[in-house]
Amino acid sequence: MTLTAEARTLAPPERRIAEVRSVERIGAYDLITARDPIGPPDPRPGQFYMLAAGERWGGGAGERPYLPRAFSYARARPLAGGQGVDLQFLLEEVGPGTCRLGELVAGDPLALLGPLGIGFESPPADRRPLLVGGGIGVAPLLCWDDELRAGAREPGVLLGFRSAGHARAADLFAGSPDVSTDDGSVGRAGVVTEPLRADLERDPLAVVHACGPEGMLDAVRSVCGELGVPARLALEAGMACGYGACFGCVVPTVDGYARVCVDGPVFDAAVLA
Amino acid sequence: MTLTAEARTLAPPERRIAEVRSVERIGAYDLITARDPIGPPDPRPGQFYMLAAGERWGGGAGERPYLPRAFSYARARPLAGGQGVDLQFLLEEVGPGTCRLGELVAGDPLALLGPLGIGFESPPADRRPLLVGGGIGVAPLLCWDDELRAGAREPGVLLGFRSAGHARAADLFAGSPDVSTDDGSVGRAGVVTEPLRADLERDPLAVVHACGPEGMLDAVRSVCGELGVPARLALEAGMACGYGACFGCVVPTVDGYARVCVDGPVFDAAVLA
Amino acid sequence: MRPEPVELCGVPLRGPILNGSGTFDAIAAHRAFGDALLESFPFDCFVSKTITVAPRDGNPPPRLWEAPAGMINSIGLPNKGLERFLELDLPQLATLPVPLCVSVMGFSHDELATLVGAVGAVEDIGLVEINVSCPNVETGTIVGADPGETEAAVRRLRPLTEKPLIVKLTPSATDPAAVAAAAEAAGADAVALINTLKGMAIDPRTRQPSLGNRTGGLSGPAVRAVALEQVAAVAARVDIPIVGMGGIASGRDADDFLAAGASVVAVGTESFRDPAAGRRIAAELAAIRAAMRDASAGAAL
Amino acid sequence: MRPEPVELCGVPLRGPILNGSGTFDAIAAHRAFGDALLESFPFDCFVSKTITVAPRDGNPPPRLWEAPAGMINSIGLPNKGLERFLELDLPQLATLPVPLCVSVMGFSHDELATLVGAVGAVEDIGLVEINVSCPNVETGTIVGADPGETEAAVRRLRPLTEKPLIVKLTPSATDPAAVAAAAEAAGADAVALINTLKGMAIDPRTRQPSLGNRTGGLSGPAVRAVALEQVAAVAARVDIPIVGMGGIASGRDADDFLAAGASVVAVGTESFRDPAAGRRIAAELAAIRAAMRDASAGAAL
Ligand SMILES: Cc1cc2nc3c(=O)[nH]c(=O)nc-3n(C[C@H](O)[C@H](O)[C@H](O)COP(=O)(O)OP(=O)(O)OC[C@H]3O[C@@H](n4cnc5c(N)ncnc54)[C@H](O)[C@@H]3O)c2cc1C
Ligand SMILES: Cc1cc2nc3c(=O)[nH]c(=O)nc-3n(C[C@H](O)[C@H](O)[C@H](O)COP(=O)(O)OP(=O)(O)OC[C@H]3O[C@@H](n4cnc5c(N)ncnc54)[C@H](O)[C@@H]3O)c2cc1C
Ligand SMILES: Cc1cc2nc3c(=O)[nH]c(=O)nc-3n(C[C@H](O)[C@H](O)[C@H](O)COP(=O)(O)O)c2cc1C
Ligand SMILES: Cc1cc2nc3c(=O)[nH]c(=O)nc-3n(C[C@H](O)[C@H](O)[C@H](O)COP(=O)(O)O)c2cc1C
Ligand code: FES
Ligand code: FES
Repeated sequence: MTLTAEARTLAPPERRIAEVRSVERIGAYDLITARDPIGPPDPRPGQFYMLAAGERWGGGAGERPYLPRAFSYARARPLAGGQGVDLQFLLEEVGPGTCRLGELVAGDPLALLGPLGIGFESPPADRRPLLVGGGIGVAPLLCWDDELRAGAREPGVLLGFRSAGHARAADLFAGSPDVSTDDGSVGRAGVVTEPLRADLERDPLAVVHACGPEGMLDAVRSVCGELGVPARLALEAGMACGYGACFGCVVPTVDGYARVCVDGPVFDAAVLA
Repeated sequence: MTLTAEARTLAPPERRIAEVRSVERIGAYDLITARDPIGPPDPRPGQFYMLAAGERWGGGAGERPYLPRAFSYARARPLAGGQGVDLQFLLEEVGPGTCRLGELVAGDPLALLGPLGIGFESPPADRRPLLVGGGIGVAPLLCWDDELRAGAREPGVLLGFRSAGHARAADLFAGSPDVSTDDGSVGRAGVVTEPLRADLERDPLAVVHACGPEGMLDAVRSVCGELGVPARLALEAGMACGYGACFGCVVPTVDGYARVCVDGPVFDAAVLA
Repeated sequence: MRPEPVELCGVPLRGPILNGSGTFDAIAAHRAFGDALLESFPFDCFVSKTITVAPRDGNPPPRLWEAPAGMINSIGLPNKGLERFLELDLPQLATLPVPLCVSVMGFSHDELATLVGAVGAVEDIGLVEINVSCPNVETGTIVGADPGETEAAVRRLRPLTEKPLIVKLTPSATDPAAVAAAAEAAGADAVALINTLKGMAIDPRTRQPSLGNRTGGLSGPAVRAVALEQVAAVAARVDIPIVGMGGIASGRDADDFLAAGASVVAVGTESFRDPAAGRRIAAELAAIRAAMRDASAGAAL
Repeated sequence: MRPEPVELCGVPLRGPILNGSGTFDAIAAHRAFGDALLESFPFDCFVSKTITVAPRDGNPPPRLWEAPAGMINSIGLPNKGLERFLELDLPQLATLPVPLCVSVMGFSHDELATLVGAVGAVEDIGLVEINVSCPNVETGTIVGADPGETEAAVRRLRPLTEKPLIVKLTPSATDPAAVAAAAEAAGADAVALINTLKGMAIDPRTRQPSLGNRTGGLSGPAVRAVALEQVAAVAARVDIPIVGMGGIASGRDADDFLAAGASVVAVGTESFRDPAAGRRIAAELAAIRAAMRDASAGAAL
């Protein structure tokens, strides 16, 4: 497994067709498993793929979808023989693209491009890794948690969800993550940044890796900033291409706009404006 | 069964959803059977319906289809209770619309509007009905043949096809139609207008009802014109709406352009320019 | 669920959904659907297809070509001509359950004057739409593309009728808002936009233009973004009401046009897919409006 | 299957497929795909995104909104500015396996002169594209919308470089063919069209424009019919080669543009869906051409 300074595994330079192996309902989410025959076996946690149904991508609500959609891979299982990989994606159905993907069944073709972007850097030796996920943002933390455990760096995992149905995604983690729900139906009642603050106040010698809705990431940033804890945030932005071609997916940073798809999606909180 | 001067059964003024009961492969064609819950039980042979897949109509080749597609009904079986009907359509897959419809399976929703247009008038008592069909053009002749037989006016039926695969559609007819194929693989070798001429020369006291490709209909017209036999032709034209709204589906007639969808699709050969 | 009644240039409408001129033939639809059409008429105001002084056959077929999320047409304004429209069609259109707007196009100021004078005098007609924009007819494009020409044309017509005058703009103007402002200055009571975008398709089998008239007009969801931009630009320049159209296929789309500055909306190509589209869109729009009211009521607490 | 080599304004290309300016960043793509990108480079000529004299941040996000069969963008020409482009980007672009065309835009005739003078002097640059879809800060109007302004701009630039000048037209001109003719008269070696159509979208959650810049440009298959019509109209008016683009997503589409009068074609939005789209389209086009040759050979027998 390569651990370059830039945590990026290169993608083949074309969209290819993977085969859907299964689509499982996990509470409020869909877990899609697809076999990518020629893709690299070792995407980096935090990297993402651009996905589209291999057939009938379009003709949904409002004559959409048209563009592919970006999804962090949740887990990757290399195929025997060193080439190809079974990829897992955790989806929340929020519009025509995710709804079409949620319709897929085993055997259907899935068009994909990736892995794309820069994933999570391995944490410095002197800081314990802490993973903070909100809602569908837990997806990239699954493989990151697996990898850190495999490297004997078992991280703390704090997850927040809207409700019990969404919290079902916590069961996918290897350990027993700390779960909060807005409605208190599972785990503690409240937002995930409360246990985060408590945890960091107990021991600030940590590095936070967070992914989730904008509001949550802002809260994580301010807590970490306040306590002087470095934070790596996996961001989202509307994307057309996923590989730097359209300049559409920008976020403001200390030195101007950066493209989430090629300069991220994982950013050091310190560089974000 | 109403036999108004204008052979037209009125359509409900909106697109509705029928349920696909089965899709059968008949040689080179697809036979779709769909349950129309609220449509009139008695469409007139020669009338047509505008069809679209109830879901994912679009996203095919060239980001099409978008508009619904016109199809003659091949057979109609009224449901017990006087309302609703099982409709059959015979399809040839030639582009994104027909290919999408060919993908449908039992249980899928089928959006339809109809019955539309003017069908075949019953033949005058003093002339024997003769049905002439070419390729997919046999579709409207199926129900017309059934109805004439039921009314003890058993028609002569002459059918022409490209090949044996297409000629399988002849098996759908009640009697034993006279079949020609271009390649001679089934029935006589040659075009259907040869047996037509022979038949009419034997006994010109007939009325021809024809549907098929443009070239065939032109040939039928000239044979009938030459022998002074009246001919009713079921025409095709590119359509957007099927109910007279767009003025797109015109054919030239002796008094200017007529709309195939509301003034036809069945026209007396004598009025066509 | 029905939307609230509205007023368009003083004419009360039971709701905000019109048809786009030339996209619904109520007389032909009555032949296909019978009186059921009138019992659930899909529009709140009926706009006739564009009428000219002399009868027109329209363009040679093929007149239609499907495009991604839309279609191209080169119909060419076939119509009976003013006289036979008034004699044969008007009596039937007058029986519709909604107000009637008649669309006219002239190939000269005199022709336009004749048309507006004639339809302007008919009691059963509620509004008059002046089509300065049909991309299939040379002069239509020219007049509507130029603010000066549009202003001159409308000034000449304004005194000829008491009825509200709606000017249907052409999207091929470099600055549609300037043309709209000119129409307003000349006394137009409303503007309608957009008309179809000039387009062409190639028939792969011949490598020649698919349409009999070579070029045609693009319509449907494909043009919606262009239409919304022009409606917003016009709304920023004029105070008269705007009839917004261009690819509207849902209540969501209709509300987008109202948010962009339209007072009412028109449905065209979507009616080809479903003759009841206008009614469905009205219901969806009413539901969206109700949800908005509840939300703001909630916020107010 | 590869298409035959072609020449564009005297520059030999291995095939007829360019990228649309601003729709492919070869440097970013190399970061994502590595050298595999260069081994199977999707285009036969690489067009840079539009460069301006001063650096530009571009527009505030959101910059993208999906539309039926297309998308709207308000990117806003972010770029390093002339100096840093020449210093940092050009050396990398010069290593691409295909000729390089640099697109420039100025906010005054002087800025344009500076840009064309500078890039026109660089050996590694094969062609220069002038993007005239920009407001002239002196006159306020869109240069490319007016034949006179376009002619004046190109006349001023023509003597400044030996390299072929391609004028990228704006579709918001009422008569794009007149603008193309003006560019030809002023010495342009080719014209490229279409650029994106002005468009807008509304965010249903806010009922405000979705894009940070309020309006943007529509691209993708939705605009193809409009592009084909403009290409055919321009081809009827000028003798210089045409770079045709607008919604090309297949070899079939590319051949439609060639049939309409384009000499070569460019792929934009489709590359967002697949970075290898240019290569796939080239292969499909080659297959169509081969089939045509066989057909006509058969006919000749
Ligand atoms: C790097 C990255 C990783 C991601 N990982 C995941 C993941 O692992 N799992 C997951 O479920 N999601 C993930 N997402 C989010 C996912 O890409 C979006 O949920 C998806 O694109 C939504 O598409 P849609 O068609 O279903 O919904 P859309 O209709 O596209 O709506 C989604 C949002 O887009 C906006 N929107 C609405 N209409 C339009 C329009 N016409 N054009 C553009 N935007 C519109 C609205 O803000 C809406 O809330 C990720 C995104 C990024 C950038
Ligand atoms: C009254 C009537 C009854 C009919 N009955 C039957 C029937 O019973 N069974 C049956 O199989 N068919 C029937 N048809 C024909 C059927 O409607 C067409 O085959 C169907 O519309 C083809 O759609 P498509 O998308 O599959 O093919 P298209 O891609 O639409 O191609 C079909 C033809 O349309 C043209 N075409 C190609 N591209 C386009 C484009 N972009 N836009 C517009 N046209 C294009 C070409 O001429 C092509 O040959 C009937 C037609 C009419 C008018
Ligand atoms: C087949 C067809 C015919 C049309 N005829 C006319 C017409 O006669 N007069 C007119 O002003 N607009 C005409 N239009 C334009 C429409 O009224 C409308 O402005 C345009 O189609 C955009 O709306 P839509 O996308 O909802 O169809 C026609 C449009 C179509 C598709
Ligand atoms: C995201 C995006 C950015 C673009 N940037 C530029 C640009 O910088 N300069 C330019 O001349 N055209 C630009 N264009 C226009 C394209 O080059 C092309 O003319 C247009 O998109 C139509 O082609 P398409 O439909 O294949 O995308 C841009 C288009 C898009 C979608
Ligand atoms: S998504 Fe296109 S540049 Fe990031
Ligand atoms: S299909 Fe629209 S008028 Fe006949």
